[in-house]
Amino acid sequence: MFKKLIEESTGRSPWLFHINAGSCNGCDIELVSVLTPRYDAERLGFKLAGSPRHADIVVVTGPVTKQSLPRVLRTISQVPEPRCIVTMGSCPQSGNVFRGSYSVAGPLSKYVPVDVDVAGCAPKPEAVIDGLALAAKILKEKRGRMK
Amino acid sequence: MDFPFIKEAISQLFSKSSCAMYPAVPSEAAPGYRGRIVYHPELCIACGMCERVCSGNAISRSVEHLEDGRDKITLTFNLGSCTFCATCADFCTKHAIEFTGDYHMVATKEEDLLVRGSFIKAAPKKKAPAAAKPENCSAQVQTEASGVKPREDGKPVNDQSRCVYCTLCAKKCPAEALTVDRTAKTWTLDEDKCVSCGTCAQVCPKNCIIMG
Amino acid sequence: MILLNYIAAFFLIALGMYTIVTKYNLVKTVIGLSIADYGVNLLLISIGFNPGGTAPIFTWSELDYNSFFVDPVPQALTLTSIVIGACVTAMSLALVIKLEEQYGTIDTRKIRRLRG
Amino acid sequence: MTVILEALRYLGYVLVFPGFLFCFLAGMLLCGIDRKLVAKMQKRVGPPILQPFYDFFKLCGKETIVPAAAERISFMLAPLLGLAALVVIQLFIPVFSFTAFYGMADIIVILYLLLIPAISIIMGGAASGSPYAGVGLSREMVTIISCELPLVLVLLAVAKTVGSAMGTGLCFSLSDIAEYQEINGSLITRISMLPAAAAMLLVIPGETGSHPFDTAEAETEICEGLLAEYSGAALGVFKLSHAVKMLTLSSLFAALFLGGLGTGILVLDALLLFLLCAGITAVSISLVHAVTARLKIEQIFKFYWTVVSLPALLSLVLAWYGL
Amino acid sequence: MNLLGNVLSYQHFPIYAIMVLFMGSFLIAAFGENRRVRNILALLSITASLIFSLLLINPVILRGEIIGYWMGARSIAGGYAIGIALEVDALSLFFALLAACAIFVSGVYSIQYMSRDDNEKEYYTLYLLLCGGVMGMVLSGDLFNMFIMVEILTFAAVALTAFRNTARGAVEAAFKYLVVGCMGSTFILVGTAMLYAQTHTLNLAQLAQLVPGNMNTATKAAFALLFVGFGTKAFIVPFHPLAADAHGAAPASVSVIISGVLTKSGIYGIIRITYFLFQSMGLGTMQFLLVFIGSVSMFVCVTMALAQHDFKRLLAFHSISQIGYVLTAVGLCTALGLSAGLYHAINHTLFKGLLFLAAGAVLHETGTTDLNKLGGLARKMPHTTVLFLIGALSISGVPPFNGFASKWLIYQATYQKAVESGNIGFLLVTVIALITSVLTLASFVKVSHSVFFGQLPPELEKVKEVSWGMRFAMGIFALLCIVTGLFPNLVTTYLTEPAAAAAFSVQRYIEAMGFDGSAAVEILAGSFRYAGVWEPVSWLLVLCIALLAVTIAALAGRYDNVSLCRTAAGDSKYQLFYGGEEQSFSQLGGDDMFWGFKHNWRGYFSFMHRLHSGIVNDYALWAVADLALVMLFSLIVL
Repeated sequence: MFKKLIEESTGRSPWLFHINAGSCNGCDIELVSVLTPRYDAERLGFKLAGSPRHADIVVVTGPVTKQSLPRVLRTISQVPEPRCIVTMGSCPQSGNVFRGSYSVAGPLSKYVPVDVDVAGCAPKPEAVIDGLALAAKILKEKRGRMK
Repeated sequence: MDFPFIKEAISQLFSKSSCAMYPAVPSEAAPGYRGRIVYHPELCIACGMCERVCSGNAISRSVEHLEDGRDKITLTFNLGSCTFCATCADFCTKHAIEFTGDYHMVATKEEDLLVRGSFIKAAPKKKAPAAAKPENCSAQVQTEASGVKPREDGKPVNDQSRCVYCTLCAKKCPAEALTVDRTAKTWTLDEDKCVSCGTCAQVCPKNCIIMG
Repeated sequence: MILLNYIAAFFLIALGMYTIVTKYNLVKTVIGLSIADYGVNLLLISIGFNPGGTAPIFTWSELDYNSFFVDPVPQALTLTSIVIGACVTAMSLALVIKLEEQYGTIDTRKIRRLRG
Repeated sequence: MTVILEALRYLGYVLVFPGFLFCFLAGMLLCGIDRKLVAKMQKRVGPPILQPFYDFFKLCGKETIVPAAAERISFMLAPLLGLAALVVIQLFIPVFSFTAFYGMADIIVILYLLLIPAISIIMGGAASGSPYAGVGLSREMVTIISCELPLVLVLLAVAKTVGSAMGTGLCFSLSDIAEYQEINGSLITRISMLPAAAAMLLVIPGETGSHPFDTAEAETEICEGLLAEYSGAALGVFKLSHAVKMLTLSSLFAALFLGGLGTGILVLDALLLFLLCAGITAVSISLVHAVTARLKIEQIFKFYWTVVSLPALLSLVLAWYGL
Repeated sequence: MNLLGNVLSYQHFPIYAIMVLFMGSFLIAAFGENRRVRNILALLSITASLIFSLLLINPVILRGEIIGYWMGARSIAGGYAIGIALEVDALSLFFALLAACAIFVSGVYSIQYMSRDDNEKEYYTLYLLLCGGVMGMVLSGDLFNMFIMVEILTFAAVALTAFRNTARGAVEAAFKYLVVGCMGSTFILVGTAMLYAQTHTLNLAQLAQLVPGNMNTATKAAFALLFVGFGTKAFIVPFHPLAADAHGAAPASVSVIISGVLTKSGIYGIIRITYFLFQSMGLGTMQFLLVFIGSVSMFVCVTMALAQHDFKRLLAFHSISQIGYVLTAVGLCTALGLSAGLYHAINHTLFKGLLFLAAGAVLHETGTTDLNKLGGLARKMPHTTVLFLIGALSISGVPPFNGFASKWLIYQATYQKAVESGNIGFLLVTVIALITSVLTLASFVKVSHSVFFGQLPPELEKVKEVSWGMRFAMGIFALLCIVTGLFPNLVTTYLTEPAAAAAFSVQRYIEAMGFDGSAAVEILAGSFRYAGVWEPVSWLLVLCIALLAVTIAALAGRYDNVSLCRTAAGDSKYQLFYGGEEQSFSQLGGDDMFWGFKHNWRGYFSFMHRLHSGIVNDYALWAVADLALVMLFSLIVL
């Protein structure tokens, strides 16, 4: 029963950690706007955590530049299990307009398994909420699979 | 040290929240919002313009040669690479690309973010061998015959019967010598400005500009 | 007569303190300590002084209530104090030598690594 | 037999009523109410009231990572110690006429006992070795120093008021303060105590480390400061401690200023205490949270040593002259 | 048989307790070439001294006797004391016990701590001389003897401060201490001389009989001289910079004696002159003097400590801050206050000893005490860390350790004094004491972060735990810290209250030596009741139950199922979060840690920094100015 409780809670209280991997800030602003009174993601239990150790969901924005790649990977590895990786915007999924640049190492999925992609440039807050809700669901499943 | 907004805070305690209750209450994107791409393969002529103008390299075209000699042309729009600038839709003369207000572009697999469409196009007319059908041949000749002759001064000339008025030549013309009106379907060359560089002929997707 | 002793004693003590406070030379500081010490010695010996008293050296049978002698206790105190004064001087001069070795100066204004 | 029953009764106090179960439920609910109210005041919908429970249980199910640079035992023991110390404080705070452990600690002791959770969180943060925790502990300590002066003044004012009324000069015992209020009505009805109560209301968010005095755990500047390296269940226990601390401080406020409202029936009293705590939390934590932006650490110090201390001092002076 | 019984009579124990130390010192100087002989001699003499002091508990504290002991059987002739006397009442014995305990533990610690130094023979000679001086001073019944002992201990302390003369600032500290300490001794000697000139006696009991009825300008000036002289020994403001220099530079085992015992002997001297010799504590103004100096010491030194970045120097400033507590409580002149002050004196000796020993352990293993160069030692020296934390929590007054028990009494004492006297100033003292306590906590948070927690600098990777002997010595102090914290009633009943009662029964003190004490000014100690309640044992029991419950619940919830770094270093999952950067060493500066606090008081801090200039002339000037002020004060009010 306790396990069930934990599993249920995991889906209801996903905390985010946001990594900017060279983003133009468009997605970052949209992510913040998700937490504003207009969209208020807190009513679904989302919260922006300050440290990767607290986070359940890692939101990566930006095309993962060569400079940021080791930092992104290190930070992601520091997130405790179960964790979920969400790429936000087109950049981390493909590189978008920066693809082929000498400084871009992306896409992110080359290095870590990505759970949810939220497309858009930048995605609308509603889309972000959709993506995060999907991530929360995946998180719950992952928790259910854990011992 | 003073605390502003106390009154507001207390009054808001008893007023309705200003939240958009999104997942419960669906919300429409604002008019003009460019969301998920819808591709109409039946309108497409596979001119490739969209592919060229796409800054995010989101559009790819694949050609599958069918057994009956025709080609199955598939255009793939990767939403995960798209910047939603709508240049492709702008350039599409056939209006085969459409940006909708649908913003639910969330996927767990990369596959889900691909918009695909394919159509079957007759195989391109190859230079007929000797035993080719005469009417076909004549048609080919006709088109070429109806085409304009190259000018002698080296400046470009446009075969307006084939031109789609995509304006790419005008955009690329370094001397700004070309004016293309899409609605009036005119193609005019300012001969004074033209430098005979041949850029327009190079970029023309329909290869209907001929340099002298 | 004895008042002059007291005045001199306190003057010496004050002079010693003045030297310690105002002189920036370590050796002068040591001299100041010594001067103050001499002042104290003078004070002590003056306290024990009885005008006309004899030296306080008696055998047990000589001592009666009529014998008049200077107070022996301050003399003992003074002896002790002189010894201590000598120790102070010796020790502080030893420290001055060490300080000069380490800091290369005997100016108190430059010997201030420990501050704040 | 009676000894065993007595022991069981006290064990019940520790585990159930003013102790763990009550602290857990009431603290978490208070935390939920606080979050909901802040959201309401900011025109948001806010999380469900039960959100803190979700957070806690989720954290219980997460992996707990101990960094290689951390001192493992202190790192893992610190949250438990902080929680236990807080629950013990709760045992000493009277619920109107009922005190679980009578005659063991007075308000000066409680002032110091309140330091133990703070020390444990500082110890845990320091043991993690993170430089963010280093900055956090420095800020946490300055916040404690800031809150100490007004809190001391408030407690001394209360001690003087009750003491001079009871004829003993001064009275540090919480049970005596509760008893005095049973007879003479709540202290907040006295004019001299009003500034002290106001000061105490402003001390509560500082002591609990709520917004805008949460510089020590500023998530955007120093990555949650002291908690930067905590994850999983250990973090959950710290979150629980934070919730219990809200309960402890607001019930301390209730015990100091709002005594004498009890009905004498324990269940009703507990409910009433919870409601009072919710009200105190709403005013002192949620309202202040909703209308302010996070202060800088030197502003916190200045704020507490001037704006908050002055009313407390005024109250003390008034109490001194017997008003 | 009779002779043996006579020799073993407890009447002789005080002189034995002093003499074994001096004998040990001389024997080591003579025969101490061999390391083993030296250690055995030192251990024997400190153990014997401790045993003799402990054996005196029964007659003096439990049975309430006052031992008056005439050296060489010369007692009173013609109504005047001509012999040298020892007089042991509960107050003297209290301080002697304190000294004996600290000397014993510190001696045990020295054996391994000093093993890396050369000149160990000289060290033990001086060490035992210092201890003997302290013992002699607190047990003496003769003002001039007190002066001699003060000189001996000052000398030994100066020599020991400069013992590691290659260490940074050691000789400098010794010289400053020598100059100002000798000025203080001179003041004491002049004061003694002036009192002798007025009363023709040096015996404390007889002075107590004669001085209060014989107040004139000379005795008033003598009071000021003696007060300032003993103030120098107690390092109260304005002599605190010397404490910082001397404690910081001396070897840790000596710092324990200087800070834990030598300062106490200064406090003892102040109590003797104010309560006994001049019997002036009944005066509100005299109480004001002590409480004022105590509060200023308390607050100034704790703020100075916040600005330090050297472990031992910081501890030294705290030492004076705690002495401020003791002096404040003593100055209240109530039974509760004196008892609280003496209780704090015990506690200060214990926890400050523990802290200095821990600092010494750190210095011994790492070779530095600079907070900015240390860090993360908890994983290398776990036992030292636990012992240090006990000391740090004790000094910060965190329950249930002993610092809290005595501070709790001090708050009550000051507040009750405020209520009883109707003087709102004492209330301010309560508030200052409480704030000082939390500032103390702050600076020990700083130390524990900078030294034991935080990050381990790469150059300290090879540090090991200190040897068992040093841990044992620290363990004794830690155990005593916990015991005195958990059983405050025992301590107050069996140690501090008899000592406090002795301070209030001047008549008995005088009469014990055979003088007429009927004229003694009796200060009514008054009865007291605690305004609050504090039951450390029950509290600890409840805390343990609560902790047990939490732990069981946590273990049931698989709290211990943590993910540890099992592989070699380099797994990024177990690195610290540095904003994504690779883990590297970045320690927080120790001296500027509480920026938010210091920023608001930057004027005060920079003023203080300029004031503590490190120039010996300035400190001498402070001493003279202090003397002038106190003399003016005493001429006016006495």
